[in-house]
Amino acid sequence: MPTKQRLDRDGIAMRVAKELPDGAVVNLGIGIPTLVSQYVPEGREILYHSESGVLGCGPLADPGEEDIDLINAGGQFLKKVPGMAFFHSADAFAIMRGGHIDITVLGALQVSERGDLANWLYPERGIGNVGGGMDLAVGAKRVIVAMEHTDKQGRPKIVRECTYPLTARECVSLIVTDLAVLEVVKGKGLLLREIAPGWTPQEVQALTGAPLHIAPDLKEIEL
Amino acid sequence: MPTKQRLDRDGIAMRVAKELPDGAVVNLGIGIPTLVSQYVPEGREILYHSESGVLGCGPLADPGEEDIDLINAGGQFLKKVPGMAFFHSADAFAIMRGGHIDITVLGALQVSERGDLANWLYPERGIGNVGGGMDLAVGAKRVIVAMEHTDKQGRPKIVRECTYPLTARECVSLIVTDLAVLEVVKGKGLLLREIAPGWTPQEVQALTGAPLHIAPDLKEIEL
Amino acid sequence: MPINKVVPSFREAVADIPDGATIFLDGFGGPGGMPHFLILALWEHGAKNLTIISNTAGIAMAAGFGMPGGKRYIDHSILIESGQVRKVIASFPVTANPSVLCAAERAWREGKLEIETVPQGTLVERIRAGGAGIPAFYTPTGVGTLLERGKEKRVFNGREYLLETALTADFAFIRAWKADRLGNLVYRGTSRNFNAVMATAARITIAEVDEVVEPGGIDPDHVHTPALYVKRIVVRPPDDTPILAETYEARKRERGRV
Amino acid sequence: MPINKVVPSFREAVADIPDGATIFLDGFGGPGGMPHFLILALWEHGAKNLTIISNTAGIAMAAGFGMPGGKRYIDHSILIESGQVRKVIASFPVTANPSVLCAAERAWREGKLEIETVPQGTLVERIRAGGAGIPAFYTPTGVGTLLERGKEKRVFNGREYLLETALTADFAFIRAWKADRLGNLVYRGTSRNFNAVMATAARITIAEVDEVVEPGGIDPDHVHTPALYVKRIVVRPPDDTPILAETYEARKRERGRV
Repeated sequence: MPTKQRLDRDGIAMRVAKELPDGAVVNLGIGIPTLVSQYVPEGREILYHSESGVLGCGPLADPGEEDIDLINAGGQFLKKVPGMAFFHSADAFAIMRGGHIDITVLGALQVSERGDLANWLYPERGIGNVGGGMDLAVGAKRVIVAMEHTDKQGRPKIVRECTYPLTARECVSLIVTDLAVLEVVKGKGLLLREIAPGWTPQEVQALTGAPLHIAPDLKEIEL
Repeated sequence: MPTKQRLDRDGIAMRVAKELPDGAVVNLGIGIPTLVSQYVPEGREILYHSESGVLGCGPLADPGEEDIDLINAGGQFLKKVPGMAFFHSADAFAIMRGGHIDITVLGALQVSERGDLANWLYPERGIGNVGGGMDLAVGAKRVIVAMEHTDKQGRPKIVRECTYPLTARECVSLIVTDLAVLEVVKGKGLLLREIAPGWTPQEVQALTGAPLHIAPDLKEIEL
Repeated sequence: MPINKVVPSFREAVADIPDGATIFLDGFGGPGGMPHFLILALWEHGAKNLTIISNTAGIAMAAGFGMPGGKRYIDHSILIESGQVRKVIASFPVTANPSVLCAAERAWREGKLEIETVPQGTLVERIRAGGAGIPAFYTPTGVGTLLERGKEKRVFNGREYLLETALTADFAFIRAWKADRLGNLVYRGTSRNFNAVMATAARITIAEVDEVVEPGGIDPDHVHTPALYVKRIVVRPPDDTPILAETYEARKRERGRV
Repeated sequence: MPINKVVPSFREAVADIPDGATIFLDGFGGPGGMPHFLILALWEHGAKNLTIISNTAGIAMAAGFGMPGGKRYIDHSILIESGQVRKVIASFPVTANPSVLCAAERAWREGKLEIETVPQGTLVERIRAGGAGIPAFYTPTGVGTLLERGKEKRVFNGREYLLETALTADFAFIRAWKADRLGNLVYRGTSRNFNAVMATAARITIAEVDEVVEPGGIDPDHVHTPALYVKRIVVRPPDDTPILAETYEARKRERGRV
């Protein structure tokens, strides 16, 4: 039996990268999602969209090459690559809300078993950055959450009902964590499809705040 | 006493041209309104907008120079002039509906004493081109109507109530005809401000389907 | 695999259009923004019971709108003449001159075509809304006119507005100037008009272009339609004979199609 | 008279801004789209009781968002610090890190500043609506969240939407790359973002630009903001010392302003 391990942030990003099909239009959120693009296999061409008003984002700019007029939604500097297109924010969000993003990958504070997403407000702070997350969550054809399975205190981030304020209801279709890959099945709940090396479904269930259905073809996560 | 005369189409356009102040944003409708721009005094710079998606229209193209990608709303070919800007139709109409046109000059089938405008549908045809007239009529800061005072049968086009289907209600502020210049005064009706050479207010009233108030400083139309 | 949206022929570009489809089609009026070759391919394809959403119902062929001396191009009139169209939603359904009948007015008089007349600004804003995920919006245009019939009226800040709903389509036929293989488009001059908006609101947007350039051949600050909106690109041949009105008349006779 | 919208100084460009004004101000976050010199001029002008509508409430100065190594520029934080601002409507009111407080969060905690948080897409669409004569529209964004409070909900085609109303402002502070004397503007890259939308929805739009070119110096197919939206243009000096955070700190001490 292999040693029990949790995926690291790059491991989560690698697993998510396999979900991006050739030619897809993709928006990557801040945090772990940002790491995803570097793990997309060579030769697969993806059109990355950013709320900063750009389609066709390439890799990050090299140090010394930063251009203040070429940033992503996280404020990182982008390299200028052939085939990009710039647009203003009303157009950037028309793309999102209008259903033109095939896949968005977002971080989360909590996800419920129905696919409710909470990722913008710590109630104790009393104020938060709603940003473009709500538009992405309601607009993208497929919402994938990439996050740690539990929070810093070890509490489950996958729950029956979110206690953090919602970003959108019933929007998440896949959750990729450091322990598991879970599908949100409409009207049924969470389906455990893949599991980190060395873990048992019971162990993952113990760290999950909602009941898991086990896929008949449950597999180990491959990166 | 001068000979009684009606202004011709160019005369009407000349009189309207005096209403366009330096620097104004102006949209000229099809017909007599199109003639207006050529009578704006040299040195007065106007920004002409057209629903075809252009700001800064200059004169018409010379024969042999026509470019199918450079037309005005009437399908006439425009000369390419410095300082133009092209935009798509949603932006062209956002400009109109959003109140960014200072003055529009439109033709009319009828205008009522309250400034109701009818200019798009002959009921006997049963179908008509609504085009951009409704957007202009509700959106422009000032709507000037340029038309003949009477129709081909000699019937008044200025009336108490329009019998033709409306383009917009209470939108016209000035009417320039071949006989008179009339202001639509909110809550009061029509004020006869200028009159064609040789005509008396009574004669103009006889050709008008709504009561006229005579301006204390009534003048002869000067071109 | 490198993205390459270029399709080899107009025939292939329209091959999957089913009977009953709704199609956006530019043509502000004149030939500049008109996807002539796609229209011709659809005529040859023969799909029926179509709904066409366009600024005009096809008036250039009848009235010569925006056409320089001599040449006459086809427009969507040919789809109406051939009986492929059930309904047109347009702002300029007829010619300016009541004695010059376009195909749409003729078919409408004969009860063979439904026509919905929409103010131009409302038409294009409804299409923009369709592409932007806005199901409905309020507009001052049309209040107090025949066209307010059946529409919800509501007052904001003391002024009346009408509720208008979004328009989407199964296909958009777009006419652009340049494309790259990813689908980024640029238009020329006033031919951008409805094209750039319709491209955003159809399930499948097909662009008829003069030229395909390499990615990077269009400055990213100058792109009018970002690549994600475009599914197929077809290049117009340099020879415009197939889309001349005379060629169409000859072909029509040849095939016995009216 | 030839149209010439170029104003000689930032001071003159903002001189007529009254207390209580509402101001659009870009700055997607970083310095690229930020009208620094207009902000500084407004700080010196001193108008009070302002409402600022912006993507952020001024986070770049505190958090360094989108700033290349070393340099720190001012942002609208300086107007909040000086007590000139009553209310901010923003999508990113605070920094990502709860332990890094921007001026807005500090003022909000002290009860000196009202903050309205709006989803980014809704914020920019409300501004677009303001410029486009659309008083209100429906959007799916925010349904089922805290931000639906007090908003009308309505079902279209089986899905719930919120009614959102248009936003306009008295002034828009725009940061563009090039202008011509008529007011046509082009932006560079991602710095177009809110700027090009805000320019359409203010009574008086003031553009801070790098360069003014002759009419014709901008290709009409490349114009991002058509001239009619712009009332005043001011050229940024080549030296950015005045807008560096350190310069501001020094001036603030000098003048005894907090």
